[in-house]
Amino acid sequence: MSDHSKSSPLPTYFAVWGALLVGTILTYEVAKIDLGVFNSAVALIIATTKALLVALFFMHLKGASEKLLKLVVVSTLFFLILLMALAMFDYGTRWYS
Amino acid sequence: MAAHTESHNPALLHHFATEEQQRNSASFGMWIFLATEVMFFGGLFCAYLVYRRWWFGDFAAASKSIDAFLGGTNTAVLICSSLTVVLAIWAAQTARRGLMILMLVLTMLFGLTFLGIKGIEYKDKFVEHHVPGSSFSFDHEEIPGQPGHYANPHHAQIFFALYFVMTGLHALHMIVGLGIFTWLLWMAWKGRFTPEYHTPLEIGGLYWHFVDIVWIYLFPLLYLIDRHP
Amino acid sequence: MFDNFPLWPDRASSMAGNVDALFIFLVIVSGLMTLLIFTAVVYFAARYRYRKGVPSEQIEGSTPLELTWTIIPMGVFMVIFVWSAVVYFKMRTPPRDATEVYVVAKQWMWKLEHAEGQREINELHVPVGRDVKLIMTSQDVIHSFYVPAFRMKQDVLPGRYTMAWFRATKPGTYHLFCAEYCGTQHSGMVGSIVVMEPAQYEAWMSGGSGGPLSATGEKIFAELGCATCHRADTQGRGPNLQGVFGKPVQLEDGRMVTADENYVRESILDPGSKVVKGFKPVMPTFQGLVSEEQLNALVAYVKSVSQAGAATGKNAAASTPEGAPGKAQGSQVQ
Amino acid sequence: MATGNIPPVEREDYLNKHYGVGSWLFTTDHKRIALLYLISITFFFFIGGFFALLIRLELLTPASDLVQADTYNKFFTQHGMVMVFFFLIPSIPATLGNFLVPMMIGAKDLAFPRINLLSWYLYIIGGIMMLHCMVTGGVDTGWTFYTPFSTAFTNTKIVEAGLAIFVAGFSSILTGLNFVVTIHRMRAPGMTWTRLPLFIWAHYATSIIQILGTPVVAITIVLVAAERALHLGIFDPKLGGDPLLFQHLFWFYSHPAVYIMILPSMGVVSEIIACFSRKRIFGYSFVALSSISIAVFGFLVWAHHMFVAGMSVYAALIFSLLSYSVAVPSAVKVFNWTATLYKGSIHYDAPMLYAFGFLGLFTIGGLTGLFLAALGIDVHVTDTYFVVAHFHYIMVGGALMGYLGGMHFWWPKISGRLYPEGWARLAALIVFIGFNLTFFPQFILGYLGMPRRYADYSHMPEFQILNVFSTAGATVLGVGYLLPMVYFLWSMRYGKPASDNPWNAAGLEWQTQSPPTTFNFPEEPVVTWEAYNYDEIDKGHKEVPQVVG
Repeated sequence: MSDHSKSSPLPTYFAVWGALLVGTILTYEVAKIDLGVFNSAVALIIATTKALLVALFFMHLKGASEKLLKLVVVSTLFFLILLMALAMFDYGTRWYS
Repeated sequence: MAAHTESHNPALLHHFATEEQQRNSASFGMWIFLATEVMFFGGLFCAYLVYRRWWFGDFAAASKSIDAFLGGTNTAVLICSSLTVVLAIWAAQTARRGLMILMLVLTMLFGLTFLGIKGIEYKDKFVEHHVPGSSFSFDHEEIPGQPGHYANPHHAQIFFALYFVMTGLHALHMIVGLGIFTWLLWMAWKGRFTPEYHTPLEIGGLYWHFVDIVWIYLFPLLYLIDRHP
Repeated sequence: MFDNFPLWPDRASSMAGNVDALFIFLVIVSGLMTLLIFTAVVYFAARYRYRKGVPSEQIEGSTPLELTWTIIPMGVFMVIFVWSAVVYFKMRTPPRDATEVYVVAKQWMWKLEHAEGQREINELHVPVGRDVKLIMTSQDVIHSFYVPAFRMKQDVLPGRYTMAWFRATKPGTYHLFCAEYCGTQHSGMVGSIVVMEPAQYEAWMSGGSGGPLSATGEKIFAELGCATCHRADTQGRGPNLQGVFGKPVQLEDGRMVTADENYVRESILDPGSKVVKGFKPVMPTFQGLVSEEQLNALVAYVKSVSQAGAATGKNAAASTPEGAPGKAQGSQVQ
Repeated sequence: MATGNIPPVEREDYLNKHYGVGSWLFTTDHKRIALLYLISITFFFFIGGFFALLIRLELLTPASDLVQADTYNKFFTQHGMVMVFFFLIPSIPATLGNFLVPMMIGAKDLAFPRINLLSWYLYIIGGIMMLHCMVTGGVDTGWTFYTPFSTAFTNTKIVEAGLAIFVAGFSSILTGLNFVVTIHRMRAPGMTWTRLPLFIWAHYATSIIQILGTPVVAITIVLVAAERALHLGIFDPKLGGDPLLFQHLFWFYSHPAVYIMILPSMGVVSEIIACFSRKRIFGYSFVALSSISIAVFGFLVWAHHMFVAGMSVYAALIFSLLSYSVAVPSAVKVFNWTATLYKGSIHYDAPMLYAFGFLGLFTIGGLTGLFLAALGIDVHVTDTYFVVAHFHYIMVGGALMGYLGGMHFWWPKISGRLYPEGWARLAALIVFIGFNLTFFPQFILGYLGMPRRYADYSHMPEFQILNVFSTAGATVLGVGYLLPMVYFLWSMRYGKPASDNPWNAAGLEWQTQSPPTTFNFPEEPVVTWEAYNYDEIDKGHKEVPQVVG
């Protein structure tokens, strides 16, 4: 946990905060440029980066002493992606039959 | 950590052996709860994904009718509130009670700002008859990038239904979060939090950050489907 | 016709034998598995029952044994999977030249219409030995077209077509059930399939009808003014429908779709969603303006102009002014 | 083999420490909450059973002569909803699990005792809403809520029933959350993961499903309610929605929910078989691991409920293939239990009889699952009585057998009394015979083609004889279920006092007094042995187990 570390976490916090704000402006501006299918991809990549920043630094997932919390996060995302991927597999192939 | 500190701290519940066990249990419990929350929103994201793929043009048109600037502002507001939350915890760890209270108040103010902006957005949608139901109307709205091609109002209604359910559920989480932070503020005011014991602050913070993360995804998915001119 | 106490269902379609063979295989496999487990349990339970002074012998386990009873069932399962998938694909692939019957399900009856025009309710007459393809949709909730003697079942959904097919092999009368719970009289949504000898069937067919379904469709096509835009040349505002059915179509946004029953249906009800490349999204929706039966007739008509080539295409176009039907929506300015 | 040593004097335990209604309604003791659950789920079991009996009575004759079709439709809907959401899902986890999980790992309580109490209250609120809904009109959609029937056509109380299930769902989530945190954080010193009883592994796996699956069905119910109120179109094909999306979301939870019901039973059976064969479980780690893999693979197979629903054939193919992946660990468990019997010293006490019953019925239920996973056969038998028979073999034959076995096994610990062994064995036999008589004919009915949810089969009178068998069996089964309730209640007052460890069993829960004290153990236990060390127990113990005839 972060409270064990000697150095102040404040610089990290403010850096993450800045990065998140930049990410927000970036995603807003990029949406105005026509990138075709890549618009969605870019938006999701930025969102995921922001989410990771919040989880790793604000929620202290990075400093968590055990792997357990990371396991919880990873397995939850696994099941979430499973729900979407298998459902989308049906929708993606439905009209070929 | 075999340091037996029981009976020293009144906050240590009797069925836990050590404070560390209690703190780890609480934060682990919160993470598990957040896993549940992920799947709770996950069902909605799945529905969103299916229909966005089916009715992309209609979704883009509907998405364009929402004020993305308000949504973007709200994203920034939530990010700031996440910062104040970590600062509040840091203040508790370093025994700065005044700063902690200030940060908690700021967090709540940001939260209220978010809800206020959300209210403006909802009001706009209400005035424009974009609220699903009998008065819904979305006629002659062009699909972005396809001049002369109008969105199907039925499909747009599905977008707005998902928009309202997703942002509504998110707003509900914000309101619950504000309730939790009111309680945290009261505890902080009473001086219950010390550098050794501030578990409620930490798990309340986890919840708040999670709500922030949900919004980080909702913003591009709902507001920015196809914004280019 | 029905015995009082049957233990095996009638086997009256070309598919029934396939399903039964697989079923019997599975019964044997699982029977052996059950026998193995039951014998072992009973034998161990009797042989190693508690006796005073005879302690149990500790055995921690055995990885080779664990692997054996993981891998062997896995192998057996794969055999079942492949076999059953083959049967399933046969069930789901209607033969090309099958006779078509349009099915409309509603709470709580089956409405069936032969391509030749005969209409029936809760009863379907088919000849022995001919492939019959069912093109099914529902007017309200989900139903399911189930004929146990044919080992055939397919859910019937509102808003789209689902397909099924069979080839009857034995004359007789067989149950038709609705197998998906659909409301109060779900159990009353039953009917029969009458399988007849071809000669008998011809006699039954000649009993008169209002002409083939495609002719009805052609009439509706004219009445609705579709021919104004969908002309038999390249000058129309809409695509020429001749030769389109069953072919791939490129859409405005670059996607390719096959012009099957569902595509034709969607193009009538929601024309804006999949516009053909090179055309403008000007067609009005016919949602709520045509009944399911009329839709079926239109689909049958579009099919017929594709099969017959250009011959039937030139009908009296321009009989109605353009854009007669459509959504009369007063555009709301915001 | 129960050894009935009379405890010395009246000792303090969790039952007699406090008195009065308040001491129960505001308790945070996991054992008292388990008993609150026990009473409430028993109540709902008999309500669900009452509907089952009415269903069987109606089907005695082909015509719908006992009740009208709309009433019958409410019967099977409410039977399903009550049994699934208010009995089977909470059954073992909320009663035996609540009681035993902390004791088996040497903890004083669950990690969050107040959340545990909250989850009981949520269950009760949901239950009262369900009762209110049934009394004031009921629901007729089937427990599956299929759209668009549920959203646009039926006039019955969908929203209220949905809300009841939503609330009960959160009770289930909180139970799962509590278990996972408890198992991770509250284990006694020395209680390593490889020393955990298989009951704990099974509950851990169950909790994963409760945590990750339940919220999806909860949000689906919210969407159904919203759709019903506002006609949003999300599941309505007329407005551009897809009714199959509902089925995807619904089965994403509701298929794994079957494993919520069966996994705890598997845990119970592992405990019983080890104890009454006086042996370590054969292949402990494989049995433990198979619980986890059932939970994980259970999430991959949901759409095998939709092979004829209009799904893509390729998706059907994938889901069929994946369905077999969950059959493998189930088979592994059965083989390992069987192997455990080998060279054991087997006692035929009532719990063991239930475990045998479980083995038999679960084997049949599991193997008929293969038929349903096989695409070509599923087309014919889905939505028929074949499916009904199959899932009753799993959920009643499997889950309920395990539950009853567990109740018998731990009853001396829970109540401090012994039940009458002879009656218990008789009840096990009656349940087994009654069950098979009820549900085996339904396999044949299903293959013959009788669709499920039919109030009236007067068009196909040839199905009557098998239906008569089934109804006759249901009567026997009903008696079989009433018996244990009667003698358990009887034993609370007149039963012989139980010793602390009447079965000479190995679990930590047996190392404390019967009934236990509020915090379970006089001092925190330290574990130095593997689970199921029956060899050491039987060697070291002075008293040789005796068979009580």
